[in-house]
Amino acid sequence: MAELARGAGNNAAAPLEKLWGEPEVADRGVSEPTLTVDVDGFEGPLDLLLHLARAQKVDLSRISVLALAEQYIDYINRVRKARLELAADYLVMAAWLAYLKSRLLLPKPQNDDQPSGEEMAALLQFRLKRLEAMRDAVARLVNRNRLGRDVFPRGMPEAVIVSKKSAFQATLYDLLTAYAAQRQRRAITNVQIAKRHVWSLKQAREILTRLVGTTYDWTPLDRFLIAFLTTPEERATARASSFAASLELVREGALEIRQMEAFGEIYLRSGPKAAKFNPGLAND
Amino acid sequence: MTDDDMTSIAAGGEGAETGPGVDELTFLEAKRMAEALVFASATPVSEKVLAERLPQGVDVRAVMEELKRDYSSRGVNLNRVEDSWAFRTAPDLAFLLNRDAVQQKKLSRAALEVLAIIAYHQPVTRAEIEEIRGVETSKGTLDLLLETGWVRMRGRRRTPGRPVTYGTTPEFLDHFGLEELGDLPGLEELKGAGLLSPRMPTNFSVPTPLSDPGVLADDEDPLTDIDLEELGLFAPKAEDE
Amino acid sequence: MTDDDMTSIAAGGEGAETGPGVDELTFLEAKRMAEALVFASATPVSEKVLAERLPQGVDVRAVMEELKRDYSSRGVNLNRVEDSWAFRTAPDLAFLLNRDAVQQKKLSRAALEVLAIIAYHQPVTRAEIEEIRGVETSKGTLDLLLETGWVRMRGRRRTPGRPVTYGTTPEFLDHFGLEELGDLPGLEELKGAGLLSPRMPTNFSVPTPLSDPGVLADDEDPLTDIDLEELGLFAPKAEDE
Repeated sequence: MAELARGAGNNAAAPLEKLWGEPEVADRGVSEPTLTVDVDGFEGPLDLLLHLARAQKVDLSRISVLALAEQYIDYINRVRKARLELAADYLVMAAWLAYLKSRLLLPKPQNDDQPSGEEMAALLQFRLKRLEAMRDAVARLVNRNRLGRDVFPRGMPEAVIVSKKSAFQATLYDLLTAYAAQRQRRAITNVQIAKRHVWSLKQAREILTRLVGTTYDWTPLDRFLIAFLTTPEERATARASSFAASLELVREGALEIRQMEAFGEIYLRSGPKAAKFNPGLAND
Repeated sequence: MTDDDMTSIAAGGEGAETGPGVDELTFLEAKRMAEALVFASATPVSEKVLAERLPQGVDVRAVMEELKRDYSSRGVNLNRVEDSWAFRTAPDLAFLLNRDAVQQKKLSRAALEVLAIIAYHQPVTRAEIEEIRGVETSKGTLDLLLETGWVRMRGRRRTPGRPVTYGTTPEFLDHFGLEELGDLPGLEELKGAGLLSPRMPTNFSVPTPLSDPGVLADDEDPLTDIDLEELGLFAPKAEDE
Repeated sequence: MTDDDMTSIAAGGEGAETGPGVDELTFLEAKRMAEALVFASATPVSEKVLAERLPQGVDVRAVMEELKRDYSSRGVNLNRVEDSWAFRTAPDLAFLLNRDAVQQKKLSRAALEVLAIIAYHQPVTRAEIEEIRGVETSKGTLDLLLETGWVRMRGRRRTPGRPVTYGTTPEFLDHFGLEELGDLPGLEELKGAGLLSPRMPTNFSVPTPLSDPGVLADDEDPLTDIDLEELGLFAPKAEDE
């Protein structure tokens, strides 16, 4: 009987996988495409990659990164063709994968200090595995015997047993919410939200830091970023302003830049102070 | 089972773990007192608080461990949460009780993921959480987790910028039935696999560089012309819309 | 007492009162179920409700009487009032709870606000608190905060009127789990945690809390005994009484 009961208790596990968003999310604002696209169902590009990787039905360490990159880029291109707005994170990942693809396919030139395609692929696999591990952890956590769902406290407590010294009750969260709410109330917060038209490459690079960390070496990434981030007519301005932004970052020490020859590819890599984007990981 | 039950209680009565100099009667009385104190409270009671109230010289942990054994096969169990103790209904009786359970606010998938990352990677900064998920944490997620009381700000990382670090609370352990953080499911495996480190471990299974990356390895399946439709990423438009 | 205790529990275990046709295992399981149901219920549980939940054919009264005996010598007893059942602390241990019946007081919203402002902005005077909050702070609020032991008078500001300055105590850090005041989150972190809107005016700032709250600021004078007397913290010598 006890066994039977245990089985029943665990049925409450929430289904974690849902490819389709809520109906009201799925059909918002799509003019007349022949396909309904659900990007909202994904928690960012890594999540999307994880779904694509699962479809290969092999262990994550055995997936074909090349095939995965191609699928992802294909997907993004189809979404773009359908004239749907995509969050910049997805586009930046597409740019990085396009670069990865080129590194995997083209022979490595001599004296090349850019990361090898294999290194980049390994990094991607690591990140996918790490995220998948947390997904599994969620599933295991929510299926535990949880207080208030599977196990219960005394319904009729007789006293609050506390240590003598704190007759007053307040948490740090109480304190901070009170402070933030009060200060915010007093400050005038009638600020208009600025509509973002073009994602600058500086912003893109910040997203990239979040997506692949700060470990990337000399990369001609902007070529790839430009392709995904802007429409053809905006490219010239985007390139110009991004170059200006790059110089600014070089001045700050967040970026290093090099060009081997006139009109040649512009290479970028993180500078000595780039860690400020991601302080926690710098030297822990 | 009947006899075991009672024997274990009776055996407990022998007071095998009585601290030195404390007689059996004191130990038994301490058990009754601890039982009353913990039973009276809906939230876990710390050993420190118990020590203040139990007779001098009693080994609180020993008292509690014995009480825990007494209750192990009953309908109500005594659970430890770090160094605190609480009575909870036995998990196998969930079916009996959860029809009365108040429907709790469900956390979104994203919030649960952030919660798991905080639990397994703590102390962890917001930037690190975002790096692991590869996406910005949407506004309100951390706020909501702080509000549940399962997550707290722990302190600051001693690195440039001194970012605030997040961790879990005893309420988190209590809610998920964990005695301590080390009991998080799969923790050791994940650690061993290097999946809890902020950076890719140097020994992480870097795939052997393929001479020709266009050629499939032995253990790779060819990608059939997988349709994105099949993956459920594109759905054919419904006719009647 | 010890031996009697165990014997009586053991005797209960024999299941002498099992209803006809119900085997011992079912009876024991019914006991566990009843125990959990009564434990988790917010009100005494009637035998009618118990009968609905326990296995068919079990003699509810017999189950409850036996549970009552099991608990009779423990720190918690099972009591019947008419035909409803509830757990209560053993009467001889009531003193334990009376001692603990400290009603935990929740701080009001206003008190929390003032406390937070003192923590972030210390040393801060009452007038400055009011300026930040935009409303007058009642003396009662400050008195209450002093009573918590989390706030103290630090000294007097060297400005006209010599207003008293307020600050936090080591108990404040201890209670809120902070190692130092610098662990309080700053502007970016409050935004990151979703507590502040990401679009605050550009001139909005959150002060960096004092690194050493024990040291007086340059414009602070220490409190003298006369000050303390004036502030009503020392009772003046009673001469006219």
